[in-house]
Amino acid sequence: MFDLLPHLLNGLTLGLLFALIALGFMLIVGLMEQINLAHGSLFALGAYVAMQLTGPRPPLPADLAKLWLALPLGWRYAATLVIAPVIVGLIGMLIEFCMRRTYGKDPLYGLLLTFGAAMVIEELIRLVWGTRDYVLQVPSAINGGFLFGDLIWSSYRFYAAGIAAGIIALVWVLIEKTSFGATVKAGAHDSEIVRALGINLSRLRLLVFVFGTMLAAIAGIIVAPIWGIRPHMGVDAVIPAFLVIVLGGVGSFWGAVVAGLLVGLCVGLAGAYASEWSLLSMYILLVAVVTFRARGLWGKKSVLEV
Amino acid sequence: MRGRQISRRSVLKGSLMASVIGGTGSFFGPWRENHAWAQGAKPIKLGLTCDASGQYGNSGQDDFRGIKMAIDEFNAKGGVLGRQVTFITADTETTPATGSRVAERFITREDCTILVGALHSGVANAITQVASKYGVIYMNTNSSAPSEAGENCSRVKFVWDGNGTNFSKASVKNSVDSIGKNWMLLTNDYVWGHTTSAATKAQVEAAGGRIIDNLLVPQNTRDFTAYLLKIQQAKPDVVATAIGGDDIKALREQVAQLKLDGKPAWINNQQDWPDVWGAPDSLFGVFGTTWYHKLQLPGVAEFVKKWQAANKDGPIPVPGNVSYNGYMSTRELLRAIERAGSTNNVKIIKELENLKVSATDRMQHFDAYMDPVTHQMQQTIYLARRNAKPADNTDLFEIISWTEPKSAADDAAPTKCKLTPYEQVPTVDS
Amino acid sequence: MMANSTTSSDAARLVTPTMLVLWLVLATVPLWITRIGLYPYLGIEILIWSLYALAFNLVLGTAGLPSFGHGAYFGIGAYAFGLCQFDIVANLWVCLAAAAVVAGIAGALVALFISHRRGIYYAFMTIAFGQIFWTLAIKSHSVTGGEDGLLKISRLPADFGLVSFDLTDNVAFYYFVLAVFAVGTAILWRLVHSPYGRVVAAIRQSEVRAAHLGYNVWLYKASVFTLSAALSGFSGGLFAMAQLAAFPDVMSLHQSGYVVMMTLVGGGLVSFWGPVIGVFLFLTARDVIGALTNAWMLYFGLLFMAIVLFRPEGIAGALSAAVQQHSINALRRRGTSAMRLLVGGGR
Amino acid sequence: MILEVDGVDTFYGETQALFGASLAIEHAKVFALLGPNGAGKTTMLRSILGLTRPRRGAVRFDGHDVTRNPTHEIARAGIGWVPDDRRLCPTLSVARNLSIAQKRTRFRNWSVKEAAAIFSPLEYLMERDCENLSGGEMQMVAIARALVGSPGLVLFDEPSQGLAPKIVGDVLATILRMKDEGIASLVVEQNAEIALSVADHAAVIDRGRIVWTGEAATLRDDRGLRQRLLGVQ
Repeated sequence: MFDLLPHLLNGLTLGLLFALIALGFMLIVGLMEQINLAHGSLFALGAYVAMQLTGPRPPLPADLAKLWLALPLGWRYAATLVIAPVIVGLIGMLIEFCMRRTYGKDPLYGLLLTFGAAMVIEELIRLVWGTRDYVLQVPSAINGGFLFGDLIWSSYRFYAAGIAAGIIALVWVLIEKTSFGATVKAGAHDSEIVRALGINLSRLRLLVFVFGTMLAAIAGIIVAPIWGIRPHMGVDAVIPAFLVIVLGGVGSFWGAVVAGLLVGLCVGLAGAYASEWSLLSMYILLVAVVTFRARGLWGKKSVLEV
Repeated sequence: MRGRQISRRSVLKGSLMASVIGGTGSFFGPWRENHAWAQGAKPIKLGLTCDASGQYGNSGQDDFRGIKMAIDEFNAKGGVLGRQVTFITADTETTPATGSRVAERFITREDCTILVGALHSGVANAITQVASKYGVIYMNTNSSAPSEAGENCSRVKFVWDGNGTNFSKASVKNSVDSIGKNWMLLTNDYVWGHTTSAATKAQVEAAGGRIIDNLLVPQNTRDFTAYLLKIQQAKPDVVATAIGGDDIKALREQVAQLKLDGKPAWINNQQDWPDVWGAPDSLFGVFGTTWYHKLQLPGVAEFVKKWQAANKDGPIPVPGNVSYNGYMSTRELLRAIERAGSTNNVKIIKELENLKVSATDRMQHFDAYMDPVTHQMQQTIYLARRNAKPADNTDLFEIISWTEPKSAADDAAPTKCKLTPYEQVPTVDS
Repeated sequence: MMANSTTSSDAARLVTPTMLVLWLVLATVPLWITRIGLYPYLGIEILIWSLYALAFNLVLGTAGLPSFGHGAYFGIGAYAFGLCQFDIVANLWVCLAAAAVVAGIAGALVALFISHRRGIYYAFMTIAFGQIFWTLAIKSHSVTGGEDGLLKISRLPADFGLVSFDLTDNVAFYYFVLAVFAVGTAILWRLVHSPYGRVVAAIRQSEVRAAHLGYNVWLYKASVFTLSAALSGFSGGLFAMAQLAAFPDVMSLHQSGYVVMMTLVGGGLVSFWGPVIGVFLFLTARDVIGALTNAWMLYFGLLFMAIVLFRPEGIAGALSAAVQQHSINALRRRGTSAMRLLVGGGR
Repeated sequence: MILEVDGVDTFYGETQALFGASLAIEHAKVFALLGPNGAGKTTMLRSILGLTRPRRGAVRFDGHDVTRNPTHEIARAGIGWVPDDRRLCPTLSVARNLSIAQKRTRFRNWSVKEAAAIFSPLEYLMERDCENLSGGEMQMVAIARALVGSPGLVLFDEPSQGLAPKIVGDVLATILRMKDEGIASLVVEQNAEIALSVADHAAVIDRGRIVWTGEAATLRDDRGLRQRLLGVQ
């Protein structure tokens, strides 16, 4: 039993990270009925931009760079956590502008478009930063390990899980507790009526999409110190994101969160007790759940079903 | 069927026929470079099958830099047999199916008579199959699965990297004696991982140690916390890893963050320089390599300078084992052509099979030789660990031992490798 | 949709004029392919992938079911072909049949789980199953050779009892694949335009309406998926012959994605021949661009985006629109009856 | 005139649904648009709102041409809409459905509280999700939603549809109440009697054409005319 506890804890922290990775994807699928296949590439881009900003050669004029580098790493990191998603959000904005032509058509077109965008972003990453790996530096306060119950744990992991929980809470407040969230939900449900209520739907969609891409970028920044940074890292993110959404059910916020935790627990426990099955276990979990619950745990009927 | 007229014995004849069927052969289409060769000497064209994207995109490009350097050196000296050496390269995407197609293109469309470059064993196998169909020589520069020189060996393929068995033989016995007998294995759940771990296991047991657990890690694992916890719970003396690709990079990060390096001791397989360079702070444990740019041997410093001059502002500041293997294999290939005095494939193969390179020439501690039975280069195997007192920011390794080729040789390989007889190799000449 | 672009007389035919022209053009490919800077092997891959994409489009275009893990069946077919050759009997026909049957069984198994789904959940489930098959292919390396691949698969001779053709040469194999492709396209054409195909197309329009008309929607969805998987597996068997090996990568999400993209780019949603156009464009461009630059992904990404932005109906759609426009203008201008024939031939 | 529709042609794809349709609504007056099912009544509302854009003709609201404006700007100018199927967001509470519709215009601005006060039961339903409301309650929310948008004109699409007679009475009372507050209404109805009971002016539409327009009282009192225009009721 005591052997099991660390693995449960590990599974939960892992689950929070999975939920964080899926969050931006979930927003765009749930609120815009668009599958954003570029989610993974934007995730990677977030990590790269953050690495560039916190690294020794920030993309700034020499004087500013000196000032910036004089700041302690902790400050730079904290600032980056805000700046990098904004930069990635601008790319998201570009994608949304292209995406507009697919609204109201077969969702396959949005898929094709974002697949193309994903390829372009990955190749641009390779052109700008090369094929090598990078490391995202994190402040020493959240780095290293600590001893707990005879085992060494990674501090960063708990920090990451904490941030993930915080961001999940923030997104929840935004969607469930603000008028903006309500408008977005209404827009997803019935786009005509929100327009007839005087709401600028294109701006609303733009905001949601950009917000989704910013969340992808944040997930990239948070996960990068664990996974490492490389051009094709996005693929590693987009698949779990998919999985979490389907498991939780399209359009369900808590579905995604619970599914993320479930997947984390499943992978974590399988890693300890049936290690070779750990990655496969999440697919088996998905098939098992979706066989009995057609729309995932809390999924609703979606426009994308037709 | 018209195609049956084309002889399968010779690529050259085949492509000639194709152009005869197609007309005069003078029109080469919009993409074909159409040179008039000076003095009628047609260049020797190499096809460089280097990954530029996918898991080994980074290493593939480092491989390419070494290969290109050797080609440039020969061309600066006036080429080989008085002919220039040219090349073409295309992204093999770390995908075997692409490797296959690229190899077909290079051989049948670009008239390459030799292929060079490999990281991923699947891609290398795909290329090998196409190459051996046409009898085209293939330099497997950096794919280090033991099977490359075992069951998947080929008469036309030469393997230039040390493999998992070589590294285990160099590292295990010593570690069992000096560190402890309880070993745990961390094995990537695919062929390379399994064969590498099997080699380690055999060595551990032969040295009187025992394997207390073998954790199989699925490919594409990014989070190793579950395994690290499990290892801490099991408390082995030594953990031997056979984790490759992007997975080992993630593992390195995570072990480094926890500072788990030390208790237990970690024995890793070969760490490729392009992978290390991206995350130098995460090096941990003891690991293998075939070459290091700060070896205290004659010629190394000059080589590094030349390499740097050729790759100014490149993503990696110094050559590592991957670039080294690319360079060495290409250089020895071109030398073999010179010695053979011919570009006939079987003649070159025979030259390479009898290849012996002195320690000085290889910039390693011991003389190296090509094993004629397995086609694997038998070379010095180095063990290294993270350098606590680096001389500069590229000085990441501390070399702790070097093992001579014979002591690190994979004894099982010759029984697994069956090379096709020369007579069955299609003739290739350029 | 598909019915719009074909007249009823064509739909009833076994071999349409378009088909015949295509086959004839393809039959001349080995004569000139090297002259335009390409090579016969590429022709082989294009034909095999075309057949695969057509099989895939049975699910995506005809039935409107988004299957994003179709590479699994292609890959399973390749493995089945190799294993049959090694462990059962080295006979081309038996092993190609085995490739189709094994992939069909895998497809049927998956169809059991997914056929009551639609849209996004259907898509996601196909991805999950695709990933499972892919992971298993890498994991069961004692059977599949794992990432090393199932090697040393040979191009078995095409034995017709009296005569036997050796297929080891690329040009010979090209003609064999072309013959198979011709039969395959004829069968698929008939299938799509059969009563069965029309029910499947009706399901694409509206599952509810089809169910009200008394069709067992589940059974149709499951059978069309199984059929498509079997044909994909068959193409996979051919691919194993082409590559002399079977590798797990064709089963990955990325590679499964490519066949979707090829089909969409070509215009598979509006035209029977769309997937073939897409495959031709994709593979040729990738080969040529790949030889020129390592950054081929950039150009393809931009191409996909451009297609969505400017020609969402795909190349086939754009072509047929252009032909129709041209014919109509011509008719308006001259009003000759000869031009009517052109409209007929513009399909 | 608060709204003038001038010779509007509207199409669905290639099918024409309105043929040169015109109507004019005075400030703070109730206008009834009558006609059988499929005559083009809903299309008229959609044309006014720009949801289905007219190919020809003009829509002027409060003196400004809004024919080419995007829907949300037309709404922001002060046109409210009560669709026939209510179209509330089922997963949101009543309060949220109202709050997202709130906006300020140059007409009288309504708070959620004021709008809810018109229908007394609404105050107790504020926190309930809209999917759990009865048909009558939904209609009240839909009207309140139009009100909090501070409109100068509200378009009612079949307001009596599927409602109990008592509730229909409440709805009509509300329309009159809004008239007192200076809000004009365009009531589209199949049921002429109901609409005419509150209307000041009326028009009859048939197969996309306005076939009669005039005082509501004329139509209300002239049974023969009504029968000729609208068939037996």
